[in-house]
Amino acid sequence: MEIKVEDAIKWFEKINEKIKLNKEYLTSLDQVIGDSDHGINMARGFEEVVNKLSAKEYGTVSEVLKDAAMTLMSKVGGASGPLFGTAFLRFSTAVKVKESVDFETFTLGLESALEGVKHRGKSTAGEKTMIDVWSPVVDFFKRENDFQPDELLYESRTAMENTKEIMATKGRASYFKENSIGHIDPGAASSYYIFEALAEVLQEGEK
Amino acid sequence: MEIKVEDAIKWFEKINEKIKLNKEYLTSLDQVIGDSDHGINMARGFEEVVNKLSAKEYGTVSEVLKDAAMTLMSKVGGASGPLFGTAFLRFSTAVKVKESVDFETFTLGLESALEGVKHRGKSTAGEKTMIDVWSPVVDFFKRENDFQPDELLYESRTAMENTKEIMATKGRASYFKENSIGHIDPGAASSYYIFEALAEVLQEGEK
Amino acid sequence: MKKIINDPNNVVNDMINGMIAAYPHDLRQIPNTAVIVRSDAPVVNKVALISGGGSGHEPAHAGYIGRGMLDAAVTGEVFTSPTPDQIFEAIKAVNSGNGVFLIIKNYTGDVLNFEMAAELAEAEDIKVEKVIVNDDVAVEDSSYTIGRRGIAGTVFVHKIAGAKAEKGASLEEVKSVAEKVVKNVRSMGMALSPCTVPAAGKPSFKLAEDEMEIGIGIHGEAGIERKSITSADKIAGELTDRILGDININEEDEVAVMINGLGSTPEMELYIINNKVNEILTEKGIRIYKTYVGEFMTALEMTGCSVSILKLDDELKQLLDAPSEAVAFRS
Amino acid sequence: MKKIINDPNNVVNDMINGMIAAYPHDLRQIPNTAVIVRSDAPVVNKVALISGGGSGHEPAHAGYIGRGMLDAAVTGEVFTSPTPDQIFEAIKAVNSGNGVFLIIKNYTGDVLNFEMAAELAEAEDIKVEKVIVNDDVAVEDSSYTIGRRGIAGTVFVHKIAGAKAEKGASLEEVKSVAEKVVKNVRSMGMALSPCTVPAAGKPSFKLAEDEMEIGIGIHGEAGIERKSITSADKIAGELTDRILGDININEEDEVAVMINGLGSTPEMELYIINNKVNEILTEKGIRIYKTYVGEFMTALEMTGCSVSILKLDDELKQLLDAPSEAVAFRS
Ligand SMILES: Nc1ncnc2c1ncn2[C@@H]1O[C@H](COP(=O)(O)OP(=O)(O)O)[C@@H](O)[C@H]1O
Ligand SMILES: Nc1ncnc2c1ncn2[C@@H]1O[C@H](COP(=O)(O)OP(=O)(O)O)[C@@H](O)[C@H]1O
Ligand SMILES: [Mg+2]
Ligand SMILES: [Mg+2]
Ligand SMILES: [Mg+2]
Ligand SMILES: [Mg+2]
Repeated sequence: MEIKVEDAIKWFEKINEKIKLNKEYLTSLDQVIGDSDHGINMARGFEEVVNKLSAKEYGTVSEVLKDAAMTLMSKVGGASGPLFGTAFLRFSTAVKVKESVDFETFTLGLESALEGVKHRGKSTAGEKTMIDVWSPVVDFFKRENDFQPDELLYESRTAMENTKEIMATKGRASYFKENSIGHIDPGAASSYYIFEALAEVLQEGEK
Repeated sequence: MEIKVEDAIKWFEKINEKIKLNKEYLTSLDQVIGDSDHGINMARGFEEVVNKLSAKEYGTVSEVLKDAAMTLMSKVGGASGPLFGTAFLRFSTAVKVKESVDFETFTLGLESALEGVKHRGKSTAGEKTMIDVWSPVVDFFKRENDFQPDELLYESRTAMENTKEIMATKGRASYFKENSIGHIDPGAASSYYIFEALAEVLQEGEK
Repeated sequence: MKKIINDPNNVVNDMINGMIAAYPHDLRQIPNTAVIVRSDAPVVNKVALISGGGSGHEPAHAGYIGRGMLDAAVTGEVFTSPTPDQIFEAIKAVNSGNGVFLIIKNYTGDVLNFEMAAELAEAEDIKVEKVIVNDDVAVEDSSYTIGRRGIAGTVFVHKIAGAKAEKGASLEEVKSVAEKVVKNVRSMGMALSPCTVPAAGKPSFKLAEDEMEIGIGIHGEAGIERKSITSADKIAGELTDRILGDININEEDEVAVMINGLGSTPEMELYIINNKVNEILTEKGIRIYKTYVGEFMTALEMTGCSVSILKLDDELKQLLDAPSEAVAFRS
Repeated sequence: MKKIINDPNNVVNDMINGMIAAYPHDLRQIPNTAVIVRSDAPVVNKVALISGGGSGHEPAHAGYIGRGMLDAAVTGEVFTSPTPDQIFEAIKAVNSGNGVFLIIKNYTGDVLNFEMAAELAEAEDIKVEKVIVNDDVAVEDSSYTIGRRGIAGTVFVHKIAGAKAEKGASLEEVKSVAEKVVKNVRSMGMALSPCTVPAAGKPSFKLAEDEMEIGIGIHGEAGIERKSITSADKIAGELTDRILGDININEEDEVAVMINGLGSTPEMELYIINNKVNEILTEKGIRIYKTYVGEFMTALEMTGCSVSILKLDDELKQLLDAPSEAVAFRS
């Protein structure tokens, strides 16, 4: 399967639905090891992304990703805004060449997105951040030859749950030190919804 | 029986004990229809009165009453400070003539005290204030020919409890209007302790 | 009771020490009293202004001491009027022979204690005049009861009478402009949650999780109505309407507005209230000359706010604009 | 959640409107942005100062706009850093060609968003410099993590860098004095009770009735220790000792002290804290040049306070004393 413009748009619509549905849950995660705004930030951002995408015609997946990125950058705020913004912007640049995106290019895009987050956040895997979902997901994509929605779901969920075990050293959660252990990272949870949404788009595409 | 200097001092000691014991209760009454300070104010004041009286030798009951009055005036504050201060100051003046005070003179003193409160507070009976204890007590004294501790106790307690039924039109409680009904007036309650203390002094004097 | 205090019976003393420690060049305590004065008191050739009342209303009253406002503040125990002897000490400390002006909020305790102090002063031939501030429209104006309470509008009296005195006005002139302010200022407050007098240890009243009280006093005395919390806009509307229903302010009239936090209300919420108050007044064609938003007359950690509106004329505008070096009110 | 608001998702907007309505002569909003600037921005021949961050810290940051302090404040959603595009709007609005200086508190979100805005500005050839404030000694200073948070000490950076810029200093000079302040200021806070982000509707953390948290951040991020409430003197001692343990301040050194309320703490209690802080410093022979007591950097209605100590030299003293016309900081 290839990701086409409609798929990309559907991806963001699904992310938006999931984030909206889990807005309070995400905020409650941020209540424990942050400042109680992550769900609010993400919901505001992805709502605007969907508004933006629905108001325009797109020729390439890259353009969709770019508009999503710029909207997240200017509507989310906090730490997650520039990080998710950077992720999708790098993604957009990496897949610029083609109208629709095949598995290999998509994998390159994801990898590029991850590098962007790491660079922007001066962070790496194992610090209890969104990277701890993005990084295993990228590894998973690199191991495979084609989209595997079911396994993607499993990998990303596991990765998110594994953030429980990590002690935070980046972002606001780092102030909680040992006390951050035992709690899911909010950004990891929202990243999980991003990949859950992706998995659903892929599943529907397979039918 | 005549009230002697020791009796007057004992009176204030007993008032102090009772007020101290009921400090929280008095404050809680003021919590309902005032500003939560009456017990604190009274306790502070009578504590100082007792300190003052114990540090000096007194020749007349009038002097005792005057020092008590001046101390209340300068230590209680709020509405009750100047009112109780005025009461005992007028009392002091009215009984100036004699070393110790017989029933008749005492009655004149009480009456004078009541007049002082009314004048200072621009108030009268039936407004749900301390006057609603002082006024029936004065009436009671005027009906009798000698000290009657048991009945004094009964009269003053009844008067205090009757303040429940009154709607306040003076002092802070007046802001509560109809809602002040059903609650004992704090200043009436502390006035009751003053007369309860007096009754006990009289009872002990009779033995 | 969660408070950052030492001995609950010593909070006023600790506070005074902390204030003097903070502003040693501006403020001075009269030894062994609860009186704080301008460090350069008595100021020669000037009518001296004294305000005061119970503590717990900070920055009132000591925060308003300074060139252009008060000469002294007398601090009582928490929510308890100071005593006549203390007020008399303040009168003696600031009197330079031009007379002393007392700004009293209309509570039985304050009125009684300040009046008795004035009597003591007069007995020593010190000229004393006073004004009684009663800006709170939540209370019915009745000649039978003590009448309306003095609340945040008192700050305007401090400012304007203070500026008048600073300009060299006589005791009578200061009194007359203070009375003009009192005649032209109205306030009304509301609360979402109570406060706790430290020595009492328990909240002074209770409000349910969804309840507010409209018209409450700054010591937690009863308001007009308890009801479900409504929006900031509705609250602003209710307070403003009640004020405008009580004073004749017409199109083209100029006013000063004060949005006062009672203690725990985030400044953000005060601005949200101001947004609506401003809109209401502007729609009526009333001209807002100046707006003050902040904590001016608090009630410990009560949550809530009050709105005050002062109708201005040229004299009041000029005096409001005059410089003030008070710690809590620089202009 | 008991708040005086309208739509919880619209509090920042309502607040900005209320602020502009309150100070139309001082402040101006850049249309369709969350940027507030000095009404006379851009000021010619002056380095422009921008601060900002999440809302909920009022009077920070817009209250510090005015001659002698900031040129603009960028307001994010509650406790959420503003976005690069908004910050970029502020940069463009205040830039007069002498360069723009960004004052950033050290939180990942603030740093990222301000840095991205700086990149946008540089792409348009606007000279931008920045300082990152990290005064909170409650957080270990580690090169591995984001490091210390910026809290109330930031207000000293606004004041001093602002005064420097007002005197006509270059962008590099402003940056250098701002860095000097950052090097010399330390803070630490504590809380008794949490606050609620309006759109979240629930308190950001819980503390038991007898519990306090030492070292807490201004968004409710974890502190050093939760323990039973102690006396104000002990709290003041703990905060002060921790600060003095982190910076070399010796006998005869001069300092400025800021006792900052986090939102719901009565001013009375702040003065009680100041009383002890003053005593501790004075006992050590440290000279207190100036003390600030009030709400400078709040966390909505959190109950608690922070202590900040700034070590001064002649330049810093002079700049601290320089006039400021900021709405919330007049000197
Ligand atoms: N340096 C970083 N690198 C990668 N991700 C980070 C970094 N700092 C924070 N994050 C992510 O951002 C999330 C918090 O986002 P959010 O709550 O929206 O912002 P803020 O922390 O500014 O309130 C964290 O849960 C974490 O996943
Ligand atoms: N005008 C008045 N005349 C007589 N008694 C009054 C008057 N006003 C108030 N009081 C009495 O004072 C009591 C309140 O005293 P207190 O709580 O110490 O002072 P405050 O009301 O200033 O806080 C009331 O309960 C009432 O009995
Ligand atoms: Mg967050
Ligand atoms: Mg009382
Ligand atoms: Mg009282
Ligand atoms: Mg945030």
